[in-house]
Amino acid sequence: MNLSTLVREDMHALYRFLVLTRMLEERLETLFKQGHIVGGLYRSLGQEATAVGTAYALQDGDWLAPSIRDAGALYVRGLPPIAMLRQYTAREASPCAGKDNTNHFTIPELGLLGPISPLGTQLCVLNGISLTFRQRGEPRVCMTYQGEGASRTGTSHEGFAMAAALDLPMVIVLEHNRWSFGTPSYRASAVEDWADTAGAYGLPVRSVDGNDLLQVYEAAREAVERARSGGGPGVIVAETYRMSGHAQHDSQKYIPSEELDEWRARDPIGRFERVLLEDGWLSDAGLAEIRDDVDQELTRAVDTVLSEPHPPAESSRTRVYADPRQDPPEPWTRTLATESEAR
Amino acid sequence: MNLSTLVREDMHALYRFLVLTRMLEERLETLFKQGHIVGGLYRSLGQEATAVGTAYALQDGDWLAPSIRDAGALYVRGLPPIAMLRQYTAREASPCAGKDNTNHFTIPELGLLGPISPLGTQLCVLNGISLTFRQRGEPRVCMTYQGEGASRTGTSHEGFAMAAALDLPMVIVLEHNRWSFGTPSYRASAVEDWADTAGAYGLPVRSVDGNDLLQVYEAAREAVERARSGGGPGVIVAETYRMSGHAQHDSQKYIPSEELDEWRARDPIGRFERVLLEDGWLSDAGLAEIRDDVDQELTRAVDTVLSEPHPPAESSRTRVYADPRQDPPEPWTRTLATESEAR
Amino acid sequence: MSETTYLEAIRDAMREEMQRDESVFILGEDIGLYGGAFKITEGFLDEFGPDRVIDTPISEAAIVGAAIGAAHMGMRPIAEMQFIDFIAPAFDMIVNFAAKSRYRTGIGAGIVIRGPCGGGARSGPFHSQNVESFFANVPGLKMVAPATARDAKGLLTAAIRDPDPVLYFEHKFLYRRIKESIEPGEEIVVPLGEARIHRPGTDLTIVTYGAMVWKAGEAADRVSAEDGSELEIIDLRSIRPLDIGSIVESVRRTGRLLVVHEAPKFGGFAGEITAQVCEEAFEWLDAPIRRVTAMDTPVPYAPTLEDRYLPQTEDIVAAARWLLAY
Amino acid sequence: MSETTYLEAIRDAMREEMQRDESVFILGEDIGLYGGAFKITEGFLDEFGPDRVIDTPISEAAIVGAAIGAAHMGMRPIAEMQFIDFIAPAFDMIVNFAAKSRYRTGIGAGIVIRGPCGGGARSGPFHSQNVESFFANVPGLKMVAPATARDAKGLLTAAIRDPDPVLYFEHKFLYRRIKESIEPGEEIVVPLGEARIHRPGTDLTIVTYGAMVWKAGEAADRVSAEDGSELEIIDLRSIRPLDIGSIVESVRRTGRLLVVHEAPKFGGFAGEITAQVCEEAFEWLDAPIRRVTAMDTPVPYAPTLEDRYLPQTEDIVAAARWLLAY
Ligand SMILES: Cc1ncc(C[n+]2csc(CCOP(=O)(O)OP(=O)(O)O)c2C)c(N)n1
Ligand SMILES: Cc1ncc(C[n+]2csc(CCOP(=O)(O)OP(=O)(O)O)c2C)c(N)n1
Ligand SMILES: [Mg+2]
Ligand SMILES: [Mg+2]
Repeated sequence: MNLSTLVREDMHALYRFLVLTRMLEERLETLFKQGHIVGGLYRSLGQEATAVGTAYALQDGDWLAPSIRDAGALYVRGLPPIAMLRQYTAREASPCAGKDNTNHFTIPELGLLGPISPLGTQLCVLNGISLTFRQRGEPRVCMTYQGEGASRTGTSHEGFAMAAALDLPMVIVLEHNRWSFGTPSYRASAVEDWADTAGAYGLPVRSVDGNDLLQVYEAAREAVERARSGGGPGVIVAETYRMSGHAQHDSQKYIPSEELDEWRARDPIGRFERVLLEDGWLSDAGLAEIRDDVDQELTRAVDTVLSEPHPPAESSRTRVYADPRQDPPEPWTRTLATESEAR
Repeated sequence: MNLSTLVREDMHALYRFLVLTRMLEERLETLFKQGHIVGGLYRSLGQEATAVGTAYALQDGDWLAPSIRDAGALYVRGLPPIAMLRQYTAREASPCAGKDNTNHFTIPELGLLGPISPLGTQLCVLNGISLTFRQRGEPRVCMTYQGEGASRTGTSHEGFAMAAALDLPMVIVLEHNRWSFGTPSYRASAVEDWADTAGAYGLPVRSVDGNDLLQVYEAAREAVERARSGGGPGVIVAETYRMSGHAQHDSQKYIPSEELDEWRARDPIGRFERVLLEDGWLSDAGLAEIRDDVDQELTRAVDTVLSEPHPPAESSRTRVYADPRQDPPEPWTRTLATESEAR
Repeated sequence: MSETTYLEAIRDAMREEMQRDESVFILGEDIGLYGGAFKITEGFLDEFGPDRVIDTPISEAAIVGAAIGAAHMGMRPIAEMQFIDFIAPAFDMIVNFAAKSRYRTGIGAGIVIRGPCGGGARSGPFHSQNVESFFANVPGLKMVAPATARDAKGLLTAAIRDPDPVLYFEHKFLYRRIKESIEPGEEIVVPLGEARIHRPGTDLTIVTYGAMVWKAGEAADRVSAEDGSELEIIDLRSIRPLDIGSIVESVRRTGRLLVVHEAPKFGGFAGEITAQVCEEAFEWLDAPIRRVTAMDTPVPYAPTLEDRYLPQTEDIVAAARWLLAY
Repeated sequence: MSETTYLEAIRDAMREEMQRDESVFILGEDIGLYGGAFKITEGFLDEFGPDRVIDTPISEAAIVGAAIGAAHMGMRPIAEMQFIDFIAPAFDMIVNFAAKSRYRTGIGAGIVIRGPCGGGARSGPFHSQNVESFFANVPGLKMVAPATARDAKGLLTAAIRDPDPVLYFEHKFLYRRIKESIEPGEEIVVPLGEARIHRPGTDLTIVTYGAMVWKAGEAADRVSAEDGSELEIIDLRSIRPLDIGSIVESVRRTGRLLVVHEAPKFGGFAGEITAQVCEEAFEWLDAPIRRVTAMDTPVPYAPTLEDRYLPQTEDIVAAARWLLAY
């Protein structure tokens, strides 16, 4: 494995991103239970290494389009954790100004393309971004993610096929986490080795242990470099496991507990901690210091966010079109009310 | 190759289907030039063996869903050639009663599910038919076709994946004929070996020379038997070539003439004739007799069809819903006209 | 008599039809092992087995396609969209295959496509839409949208038995909020295409459907209590076929029409109702036909925004007063 | 001055915008090597190269998706649907991604999706549809449908420059039948949302768009010659935004409105026009608003059937006379 480029700062940063991802989601769970989050809440528990490791292989100017379970990738790309808290709690200052939730935001300055709910769409849109890189002759790369469930959508297929046909600088990470909502992947498909799916597009593919941060990083780096140097798209299959329910409301009771136990033993954060300790990158105290630091940052962030306002009702009708004059007017029934008050 | 089941009558019948397919299309071309066909006209020139050979592996009670270039399969399933002439010339007695054209008809008695224009849809619908076979415990099989171009549609992907996930008794023939409309398949995809596409679904696959009737038949028989005995879906990749333009209006001038010459030498009818002659199934005179017989049948059929009426205008508003009372009324402007005439 | 929620009524309609008729089956995402995103099909897998309660891949087009094929063979499939928003990837299959099948070939596609629609549940732009207008201009389809538990059961039963493709829009906001007395096992069939007078009245006709029936009801109560005017509420139940006869009859009595729906205004289904009433009751109109609808934007996530986006009881009250004063 | 067909006007708009602005490019099926199913992009591959004239797989969702992504980066993509009917597989991408992008994230999707629509060419149920109503209820989209060669050029130029997603419906029946004098290289920009008075009149307003403008014209000529009444024809050009101001101004003058479109009636766009006029010009109406449209069926193939299906000049004449006599 060629990790020669990773230095001590990288190892610390990677660890920080892992624990940030997990601890922030724990905060979100609390906020959800407290009623501060009224929409769906999705966790990436157990899959943090895939998101963090792949995104770490990108550079400034690259673009990344996360699936719902790739929160870690967003922090690697520079998303301030507070933005995620604002987004879920529908604050006016959230990336979507309260108009959409979860990680559905697009932030050009960070090279982030948000997903929308209909699965598979985002891959197709990211193709267009990477196409522009090629049209402009810029050595920039796009990376995106896809659950194995989402890979069954027609839209996802068209996205893979288009990336391949146009030979775009794309890295597509297929996250095989064994479940799609309440259905095990073996039940909703006959695929045995998900790496075979790349064959349908004539794309190079590499399978990795998605819970092994450094293995993930290495595969991503290889694919990113190939794409950057004009070698076209590549697929990474990350073998991992969804350790939480599909969303907050899902008790996960349909999952055999042995399966959970088995995968708990492969927890990506625990495994990376052992690497850090064994290879002397960090001491136990060093690990704790990072965790504490993240914890304090999150406490401050949560306090700040909860004191911030929700978007004003009037903003519900703005930003439909580029020209504000084309946005819809206040409904006539409300203008009536205002008029009669004025009288 | 296990062809032990094919006897002399089969060999004669197969030859007849091949020449019927080609000669009927030649008649259609003439009818088109004479203005009797006002809609699109698609040929299967050079691909007749794939359609005929695969369909011949089915039994009564099976269903077949052809793509636009599988006319031969329809005759094998028992479609009277005159039905095709009626359909293209929009006769009242056509399978679609003039409401749709080309091979867009569904004829349950023959086990025929017609395509619609949006590619990929038909495969998904055929899945439902094979699902019903399984639900009812009937050992019946479905077969369908797909151009390599169509295989890039999301809908087609969902169809493949659903067939695989539900383990349906389906045989899917991927016709790699090098072109999709005016675009060569290497230009619109990065796939090198189309057999690899089956991997995306975990399906067994077999590639054949689509211009070799007996090879096609043998592969189809194997896949049909597997499906019939509960072995689930299978894919056949038929390597062939579209020897005509996409449709009548397409001059095909974008196709390199060497490519056409190369494939003309592999003409499936000529090749099958050589087999018939060399293996003593038929003499030159026997071949000629079959061709003459088909020619006469077609002459009679064309004469009949051209004397038949087009559908009456009033029928344009019928059959939208099962209950005729729910069909739309005559437009008010036409009722007005009738009323004022009546006055 | 037991109290049955709107959600239970949907479940009962399916279960009872599946018990009555072997050819009825369900397919969709997470409906079997998991019992459905809203637990509507909980227990179905055990009761009916995996060949009649089919967990599919995430493939809405293939789900609807398989339903069409099974219907061609005489089965009566129910295709669940996890949220009705996800009908969009199946649009081609519905509009081009299902809707046109009978007309083109003589072979119908008697399928039901059902799924949770509508806002108010803080579900954001992709889990809150109302999609009827996407399909309103497509001959061959039928569409229903129940407002009550009895209608939820009766329309679904009728839809399952109908030989044509029916889109069944169940409003997620009503799932557990609406209850009604329904005898267990009681067979209810609400014929498609028959509207229901939800509240009789003499001064103004409100035509609406789905969750808005209840907001219209609140508005009518307020106007009655505060102003003494009586609003008649017609709950369409079926969007297509449209029971224009009942609407026209009412408008000819009241002389005033307000159309209320939850989808945005521009290009929404209120236009069709307006046009038909204009054609058939123009001389009886004492005031312009007006609309109360959601705003012409996507459905926003934040409660402050969604509340402003959605048509509210006060909007209906204001519109009714404006029309009555006209 | 040279005579430019409607089809050439579309070609010229794209070519000239591509020459003017490097960020304009086209993607679609068979548009490069083959030059497009209707040869609209013939010669483009040679002139602009494969990075600006992109032959794609048969993947309408991916085509529109790629256009959206490129637009996010500041490009101005034009996505061709080989026939507008094939917009159906891209429905999800258009309605859920393109239309809602700006509202949700602040980042717009300034793309053009264009393709041949409409009947009369004997192309059967899947190559003849009019799809505007599928998208009419989707905030965030714009839609245009030119009737003349100048407008074909001017609306396409404006659509390409527009920062929002625009669906551009070109009527295949007009491709080679309509000609107009346009100076080669003449820059024409027809602002989106501005209707055009195709024929001034005093007695009745006809609102229409696309190919029906010409049938309305024929009808108006006949009614003028035979009855002496003058019909005013408003060619919408833009379906959304809708120039309701021009419509209302005309209806207030004539007192009578006939809406004509080629799509089927039920749930068609005429409903929206009717509703808005009802809201804004009710007091000026001397007769009910009426519609002339195609029948509520799929588009049939046989000429006998298609002719019956489509709204014809005689229908418009009959409707106009009915309204004038009202
Ligand atoms: C087109 C579409 N259909 C259905 C859904 C509802 N849905 C959301 S997530 C999900 C499961 C996704 O599974 P997978 O892709 O494996 O991702 P994972 O949740 O395992 O990370 C489903 C069915 C959707 N978002 N989009
Ligand atoms: C969804 C969709 N998009 C576009 C078309 C237009 N179209 C019809 S046939 C065709 C090419 C098909 O190529 P292929 O599948 O390889 O079949 P072949 O013609 O080679 O037999 C295209 C683009 C269509 N029918 N459906
Ligand atoms: Mg998964
Ligand atoms: Mg092909």
